[in-house]
Amino acid sequence: MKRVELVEVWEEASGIKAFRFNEMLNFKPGQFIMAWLPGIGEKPFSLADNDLIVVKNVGPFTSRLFELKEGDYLWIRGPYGRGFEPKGKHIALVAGGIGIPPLYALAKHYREDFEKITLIYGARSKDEFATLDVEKYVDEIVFTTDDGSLGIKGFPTDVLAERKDEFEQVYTCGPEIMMAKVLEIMDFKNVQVSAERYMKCGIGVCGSCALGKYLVCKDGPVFYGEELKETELGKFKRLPDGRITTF
Amino acid sequence: MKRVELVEVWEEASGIKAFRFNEMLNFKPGQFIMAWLPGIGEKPFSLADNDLIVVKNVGPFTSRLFELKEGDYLWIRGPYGRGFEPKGKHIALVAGGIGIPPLYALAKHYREDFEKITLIYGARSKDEFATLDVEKYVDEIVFTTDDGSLGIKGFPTDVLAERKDEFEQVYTCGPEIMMAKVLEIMDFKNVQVSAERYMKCGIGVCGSCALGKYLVCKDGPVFYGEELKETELGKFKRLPDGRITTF
Amino acid sequence: MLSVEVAKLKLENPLMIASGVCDMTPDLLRRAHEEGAGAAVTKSIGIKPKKGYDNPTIVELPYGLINAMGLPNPGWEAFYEEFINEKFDFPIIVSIFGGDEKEFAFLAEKLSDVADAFELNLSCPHAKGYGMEIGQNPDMVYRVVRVVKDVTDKPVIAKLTPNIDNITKLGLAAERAGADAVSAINTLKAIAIDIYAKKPILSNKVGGYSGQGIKPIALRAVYDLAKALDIDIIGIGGITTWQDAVEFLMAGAKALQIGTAVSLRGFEVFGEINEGITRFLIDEGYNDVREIIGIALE
Amino acid sequence: MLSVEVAKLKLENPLMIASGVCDMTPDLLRRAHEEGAGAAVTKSIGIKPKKGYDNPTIVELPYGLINAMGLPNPGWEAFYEEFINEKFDFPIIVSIFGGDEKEFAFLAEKLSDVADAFELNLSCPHAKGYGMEIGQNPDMVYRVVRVVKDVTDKPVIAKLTPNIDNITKLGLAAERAGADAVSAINTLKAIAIDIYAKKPILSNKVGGYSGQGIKPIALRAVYDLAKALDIDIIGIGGITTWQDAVEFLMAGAKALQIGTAVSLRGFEVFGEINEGITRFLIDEGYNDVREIIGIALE
Repeated sequence: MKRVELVEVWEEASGIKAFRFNEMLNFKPGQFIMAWLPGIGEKPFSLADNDLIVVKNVGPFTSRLFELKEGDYLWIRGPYGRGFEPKGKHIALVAGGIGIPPLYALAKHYREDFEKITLIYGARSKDEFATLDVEKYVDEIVFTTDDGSLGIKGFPTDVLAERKDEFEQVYTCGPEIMMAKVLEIMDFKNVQVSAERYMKCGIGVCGSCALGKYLVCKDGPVFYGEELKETELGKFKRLPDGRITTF
Repeated sequence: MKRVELVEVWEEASGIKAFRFNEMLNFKPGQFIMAWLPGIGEKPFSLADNDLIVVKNVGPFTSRLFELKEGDYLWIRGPYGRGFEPKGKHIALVAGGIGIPPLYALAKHYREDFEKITLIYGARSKDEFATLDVEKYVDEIVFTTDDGSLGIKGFPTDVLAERKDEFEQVYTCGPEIMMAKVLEIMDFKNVQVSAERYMKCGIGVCGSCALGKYLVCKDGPVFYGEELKETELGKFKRLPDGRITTF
Repeated sequence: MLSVEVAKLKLENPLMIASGVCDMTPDLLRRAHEEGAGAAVTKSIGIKPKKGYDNPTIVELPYGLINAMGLPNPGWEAFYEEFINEKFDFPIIVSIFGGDEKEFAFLAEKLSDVADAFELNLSCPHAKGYGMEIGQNPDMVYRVVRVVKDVTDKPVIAKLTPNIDNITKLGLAAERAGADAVSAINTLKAIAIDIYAKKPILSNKVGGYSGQGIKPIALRAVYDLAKALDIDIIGIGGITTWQDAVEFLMAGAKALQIGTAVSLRGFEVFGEINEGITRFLIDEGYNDVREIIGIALE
Repeated sequence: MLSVEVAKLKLENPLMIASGVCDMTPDLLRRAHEEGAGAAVTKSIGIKPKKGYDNPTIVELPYGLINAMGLPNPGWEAFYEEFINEKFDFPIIVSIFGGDEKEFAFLAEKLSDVADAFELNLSCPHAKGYGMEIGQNPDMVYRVVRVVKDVTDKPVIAKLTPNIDNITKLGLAAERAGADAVSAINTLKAIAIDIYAKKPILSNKVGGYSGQGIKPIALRAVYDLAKALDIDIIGIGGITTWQDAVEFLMAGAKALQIGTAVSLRGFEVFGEINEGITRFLIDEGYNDVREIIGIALE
């Protein structure tokens, strides 16, 4: 557990803030940290950069996080987990909503490994895109919105379904239903998925984040499509108490 | 605690055996190891070489050790403590009885650091000299015996007293009375002494081996003459229970 | 060479995955077995679903972990429904916990069809015990084991706490009550404070300490128990390397549970430890792991 | 900035050298003080000279030590004779041990002239306790503290064992009996086996575990005691770095004893920890170490 100071905090999109801290972590895109606010709680966040998390306000913890200003402290541990592996020349990043941070990190840190990066990024409406400076690291951006307020009206998977043959590898992060759709479109091949499950320890002890025979915190969060074929991804997940629940 | 196998065992002198084991320790001449015989006991021994101890049979532990043959096991930990520091060009090694092993190690391992090494080595009689192949590493050997059966009849300190101006540094190990005499002759200057005290832990916990404000196991066993000026060396020592006793 | 029989269960090897570690689902239990565990202990199951404590629930130390998960579990019904449809080709030991002997008996009765054996997690606070745990009271240990033995034919393992003056009195109570084995040790009472937050790190403030740092204490518990008891002993506590495993076997453990090391070294730890034990046995001239069990007690 | 008053003793800083560690002689106690200890606790003194157990008396672990020294000490008479002629410019806390309350009272009376305070080492087997230690029985703790308080005006510190279900009951017993402070924790029951010798390493077979590995347990003991007691608490157990020291202070310890770390890091450890605490206090905006004592208890 390490205390870090917030050196930059800004609103990146509606209900989405970015927090930059004074510690350059040695990380692999796709890896996450656990962030602790003493007295409040501790949650996992994908790293968007060595020193950056991008957070959507979704509950009590993030509400308190959103109150923090530059100069305030955050406690972190990590980075943890398995990150993305750069593969393919022309690749697609398929992001849904707040699934963007690890894909941003991938584009920025592995830019040189690819010939062409196409970002397909969907959100509900135009003010919900946390694009940061992603345009510097990708060659093409296709926005989709549920309400048609920006880009194509529809889902990122609509775009992927149409253009899938262009891409040698697809990297995806976002709502599980979307990622399941990506896997279906790609027939589980040439896909790397950043999965999410309820996470307690973050280090492979408690097993809360079970996904098939894997632990999201240790074996993931990034999985190859093939690994997920036999798992419940897109079908069910577990509550914090371990009971099965559907989406 | 590491198990080692004895690869060579030989009688080096009357009542003195040498034990070579199958592990080359990284050591500094003057350092010691703790040797354990399960069910019997554990005692400290100065290293004569990376893989060698030379032992005088003085009690129950060494009696059992003397029964061991090549192929038998010994358990060791260490090396521990502060070793000798090579200083001076013409040096004297003043050895009394079973004080020879660390001085042998010094001659062998620091040969190149010195221009001339004079070994002054005393024992009770001629069959008690554990010389090993020390003649290869020293330039001059002066033997003394209590009974005159070899070399000069008398003590090594008699020789030192006469020739002390020849030596830029004197290294000594042997009976405490002899080492106290060496310190007196040299006025505590230019002397390195390998001291001995009753030792339990060997690693600076129990304090059994107190010598002045020092611990023989950690601050020593090698001390500079000056450090010993204020201590009880040659005056008294402590029993295993901590009570003071004279020599 | 490695097969053992412990608490009437036949195991391919002496290793088990410990309760509460990567054992939330049938798939994870199977993975532990595939990677080399001879048996698996499930997460501790109680009467009602329980989501456990809020995060932070874990503190990483250089030589172990402190956790306060709060016994998250789906409750016996959901657990039963999920496990009754599963087949396993290795023993499944179901860990159960309750607030008194009646709850333990209830759970053992309901879950006997999905359990090859039960491990009793006695770490719950004792309702009438002023903050004491059930497992810290030899009489309660006796009563819980007794009632569970009465309602099930499955072997019963009592998991003992080290937070006690003398663990053998707990072991003797379990033995008198008819336990088939004891497992020792559960975690040690511990805490960690963040000096910059100036607060305990865990949301529950205090927690249980596991991992390498508790190994010498766990080994002592096993050694003392093995001297005092006739029933089988399952060693737990900081077993990380094959050398650790051999130490526990020599101290009298017939089987071993691995927990924290799975987090540190991955599921591969089971295979590595089994390999190490096998190599050791061969090098030292033994034909069977049972030859070294308790050898250091003489 | 670092001075504290604990058990009615005024200390330049909160650090003490723990009993049994490099404290055989007046010269060693002085060296600990020169290197930065605010006070020194002597080796534990008993009725008769005692040479202790045969070697091996210590096992080195990656995260601590297991020792079974067997309370070597010169006996009260030789100790008195040596110490009555010595002058110290820092508090000397004389550790005493006995087999029953009468021995403790005898020792405290005889040694009052050479002690600025007494620490009661309650780790001896209790004569009537079937292998239990005096310190594991709250009634015995009460009686020993009581009789010692009766015969001496010097402050009395009861050193508590962690080998108990709940250390606060020992602390409360000591407090009720009039102890000026408790120190916690003594070592934990442990063992180490050499897998090639197939035997326990220590000549006494079992021993007491100290060092970094026990820090989370010791910190918990201090935290629990600080919540329950009004008298001063002296923290002991694996304190190795200044961060450890700060954790113990925040958990409610008014002073700290350093033992195993002296072996690991040399006598310099006292100066390093004092420096670290000072730097921390300045960086975090405190003026006095007392401001952080118990701050994590809220």
